[in-house]
Order: sequence, then C-alpha cells, then structure tokens
Amino acid sequence: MPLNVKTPVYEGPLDLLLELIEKRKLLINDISLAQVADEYIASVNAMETLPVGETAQFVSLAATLLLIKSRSLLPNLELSGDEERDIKELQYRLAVYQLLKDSAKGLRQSFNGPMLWEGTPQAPEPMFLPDDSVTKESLRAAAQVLIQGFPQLAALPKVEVKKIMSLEDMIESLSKRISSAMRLSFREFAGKREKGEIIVGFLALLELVKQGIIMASQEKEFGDIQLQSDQVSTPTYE
Amino acid sequence: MNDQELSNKIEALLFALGGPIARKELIAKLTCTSDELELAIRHLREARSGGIVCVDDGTTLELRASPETSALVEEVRKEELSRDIGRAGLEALSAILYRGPLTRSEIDFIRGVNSSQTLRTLLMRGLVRKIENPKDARQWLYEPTTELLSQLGVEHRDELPEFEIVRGKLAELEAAYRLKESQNNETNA
Amino acid sequence: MNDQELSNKIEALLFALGGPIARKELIAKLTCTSDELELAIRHLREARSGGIVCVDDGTTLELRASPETSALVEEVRKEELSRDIGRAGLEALSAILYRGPLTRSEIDFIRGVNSSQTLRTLLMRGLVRKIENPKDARQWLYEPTTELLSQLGVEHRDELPEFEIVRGKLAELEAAYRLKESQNNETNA
Repeated sequence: MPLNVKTPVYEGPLDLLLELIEKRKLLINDISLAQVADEYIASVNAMETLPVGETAQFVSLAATLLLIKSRSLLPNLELSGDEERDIKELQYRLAVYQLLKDSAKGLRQSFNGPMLWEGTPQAPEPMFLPDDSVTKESLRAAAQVLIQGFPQLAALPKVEVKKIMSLEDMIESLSKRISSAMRLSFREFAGKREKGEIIVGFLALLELVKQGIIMASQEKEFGDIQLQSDQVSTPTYE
Repeated sequence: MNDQELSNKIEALLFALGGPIARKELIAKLTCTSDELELAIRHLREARSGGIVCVDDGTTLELRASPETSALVEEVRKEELSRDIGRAGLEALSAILYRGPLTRSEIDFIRGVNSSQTLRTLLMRGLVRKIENPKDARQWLYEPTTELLSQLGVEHRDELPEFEIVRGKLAELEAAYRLKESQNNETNA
Repeated sequence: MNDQELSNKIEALLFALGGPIARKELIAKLTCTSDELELAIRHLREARSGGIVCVDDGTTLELRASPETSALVEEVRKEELSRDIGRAGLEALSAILYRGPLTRSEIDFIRGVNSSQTLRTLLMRGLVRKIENPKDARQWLYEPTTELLSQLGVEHRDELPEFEIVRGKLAELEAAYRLKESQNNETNA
C-alpha cells in the first residue's frame, strides 16, 4: 500500500534534532536530548529516502542519542572517552547550529530589504586591445578546462534498506553493553523479531527500564530485576 | 523630500546609470520641480570634494574622477588593460566563443564561479560585446567581437578548432545536468 | 601624501575602474603602507554619507549606491537581479558571515550536511569567494564578498543583524567546548 505522507524536509540530522528540541521548547542538554531520542529515530525511520552521503550522519547521530538516553536511564552504564566526546561534541554542534540557523533567518530579511546597487563605469572609447595569450590553441585548451570542470549533479539514490540495517547494527552492539549493565539480555527480551521491530522493541525496553530505574540500581543487592514493582519511582529528571 | 535626500538620489542615479544624465530626465525620474533640482545639484556639487566630482555642462550632469586623480586613474587603467586576461579571461572567452551567445549567469554556471569582473575586462578590451537578449530584455547576451575573430584568423567562429565537437559536448553536459536536477527535485517533492 | 589625498585617490580608482578592488592591489597602485591605507579607508567611509557608499568585506572595497536610494535605482536599472536564496544557502552564508572565513569541512560540520553543491551555487553568484588557507594549502577558505554585503544592504559585516551578539555567543560556546574537551583529555590520560 503506497503511503502518501508528506514528511517535512530537513537540511540534515542536526536540523531534524534541533527541530524536535525547539518544538518542545527545551534547552540543549543531556536531558532534552534523551527525551527526543525516540522521536528522532522514529522520524529517521519514517523518511522514505535519504541521500547516501547523509545516511551515515543521520545514523551516527542516532547512536549518540541512544547513548545519551541509555546513560540517563542506567547511570551505571560506562561510556568510553570517545563516546563522552561525541556527546559533548553533539551538544556543541547543536548550540552553534541553532545560533547560525537563527541568524540565517535575519539574513533572509536583509536579502528582502534594500540593497546597494553597483555603479556603471563610464565606457572608455571603443578600442580593441588584443592579448597575445588569446590564440585558437589557448582557447581550445580553455574549452577543455570547461568540459572537465563542468558542474556535475549527483543523483539522490534511495537507500531505505541500508539505513535500517545500519541503525540496527548500532543498536545491537549497544544493547549488549546495556544488557550487561542491567543483567537482562536484550535478545531474550526482543526474541526473534523483524528488523524494524527490534528498534521499536529496544525503545520499549528503554521505556520499561525508565519506569524501574531504581530497581535497576538495586540489582546487586537483590540479584534480580523486577521490572514491575511496587517500588517504582518516577525518574528524577522529568 | 529635502535637499540632502534629493541630492543623494541624484548622486546614486548618476553612479548607477553611468554617463551623463540630462536635467529633464532627472526631473522626470525624481518627480521634483526644476527649482528643487537646482538646489539639490548645488548641494551635491558643494558636498563633493573627494575623488569624485559632479560635472555640470548646464544641461547634463555626470560624475567623474576628480582632475587631481586623473593621471593616476589613466595610468592604472592602462596597466590593467595591458595585463594578461589570465585563465579566467580565457575560460570566459572560450565559453562565449564555443557556446555563445550567453548571458552572464550562463557563463557563471559553466565556469562555476562569478564572472562579472572578468567580463568587464573583456568588454573594456573590445574582445566581447553586449547585445540585447531577444528572450529577456533584462539580461544581456555576450558575443565575440569581429575584431576578436579576425585576430584569431577566422571569419566565423565555427572555424575554431573542433568547434562542433566542443559545442556539442558542452550542450550535452548541460542537458545531463538539467535532467538530473529535475529528477532530484522530483525525489525531494 | 596625506589622508585626504590618499582617500580621494582610493575613491577615484574605485569609481573609475568600477567593481571591487583588493586592499593588496590598492597598496601596490598607490605605493602606500598598509597602515596608511587603513587610515585613508576609515576616512573615506566616514566622509561618505551621500548617494554612494563604500562597501568593505575585509579584503576588498567597492563603491555602491546607498541603501536609501535602492528602490529608485532598481526602478531605473534594467538588469534583473534575483536575490532568492534557499535555506541551505542562507545557512552556509550565515556560517561564513558570522563565523568565517571557514573551510568547506567546517561548514559541513556546523550544518551537519554536505555543503559542496550549496557552496558552488554561492560561488557562482559571486556571494562568496575561495581564498587560500594559510594553515592548510589543501583546503580553501570561503569568505564573504562585497557583492554579498551589497545584496544584504550593509557596508560592513558588523552591521548585520545582531552581529556582535552572535559572534560573542559563538566565542563563548567554543571556549566552553574547548575547556571541556581538554578536561576530558586529562581524565582519559
């Protein structure tokens, strides 16, 4: 069944992410990024096509968001120095992008305002001043430069399959570390599901953990995780 | 409109249009009276004391480089015109010869960089000239001058080396670009 | 040569040659020092208040009709100029104006997408130019042109909306980021 859903056009992954944060009137920080992670991934999945060059960027940003979300839910999840750096870098890039995107709006107004027109220099008397470098041969050579440097437009290929695969790969490796952090196998939880569903399942798992976050930290004492417990407390960051 | 404002507008018009403009024309364009115009002109001539002066022959007005700077201007202009037209000049010239007549934006597109300075030099040296675009009166077309062709020893530009091949290739590349552009636009829609 | 004389000569050259002239060229043509030139430029910009203004992109200077006369000149000029720029172009310009000069990869990093097509269009329209990167010869730097500033209606980029505020915030963000980065490195060491 063909779906005719108009998806908004984003300039890129940062644009999409910023859009999600601004929609909720949030500031850029760990907490807001954790909150919009699900929606970001859902939006990426909903996009029918992504230009090949940008797929990697959409996915690597999704990975960073999942790290942020996982850490907010599982404080005992150890992040590597590189991962910490990725998170800091993402926040920095988002803040810079936000500023410049706003400035771009101001520029649009300036472009619509009065401009400064160039002058017309007085034409000197008609003259012909040839140049020794202008010959049939040099002109033919210059034409070759034009042909070789002619603007090429890359076609935008469709890569929806690849996109989900790589997102899945990333989630799988992340799920291993998360499950060891909370001693619950994500494989057990997710079972044998369809590729697309694993992502959904993973996000659902995170939601469950969010509900039982205190229990997860009590894991050592009791030796097991009770996802549905009377002692459920609300996460402290909301 | 006060004096200052009117004299600024006169100055801007003289600057933007280049060449002399008659008082009559100024009055029409600025919708002012003759007296207002004279006042503003006096204002303009008094205020100008820098490198640009306003020359008034009683009927028309024109901006010129001031007499004190004319020797310098002449010297620099000569120097500019005796200089090689350079790679940019050759490329623009070649585009005009093989693919022309072209508008400025078409030349910019083919070269991938802005060519306004380059075209100005080519015009000043009499290598190309501007003709009116029958399709769009607001855009000039550039074509080679007959002097250039005779300098190259050809009567017609199709005698240039591999004229048909180069012209065909450039047309083909452009068509391929346009096609992809429209395809991409469809994908994004 | 005193200030006044030098600034008259600059004005006359800009006027007579038409189009932008680089500071480097002015120094060569006027045989003055860089300091003398800057003083004369300041003088010129302060003195200009009429229908013609001097646009300065940091590298080159160009005379243009003042913003107050824009509508009038547009009416009488026959050339059409489209200033429509897409979002991608506006974002790249904003990065170059407020943060620049920048390399292509720095612009990509800020926007989170590949900007090569966008930059090509901006180059073609003469809104930015490529200059050599003193730190890395393999990468070009992109900087604003007098054409860009003129289309935005400002003589200098510090007249852009909230220029100082945005610059300040960007510097702050960068300082905070660098600090955290170095702390991270220490922790990891």
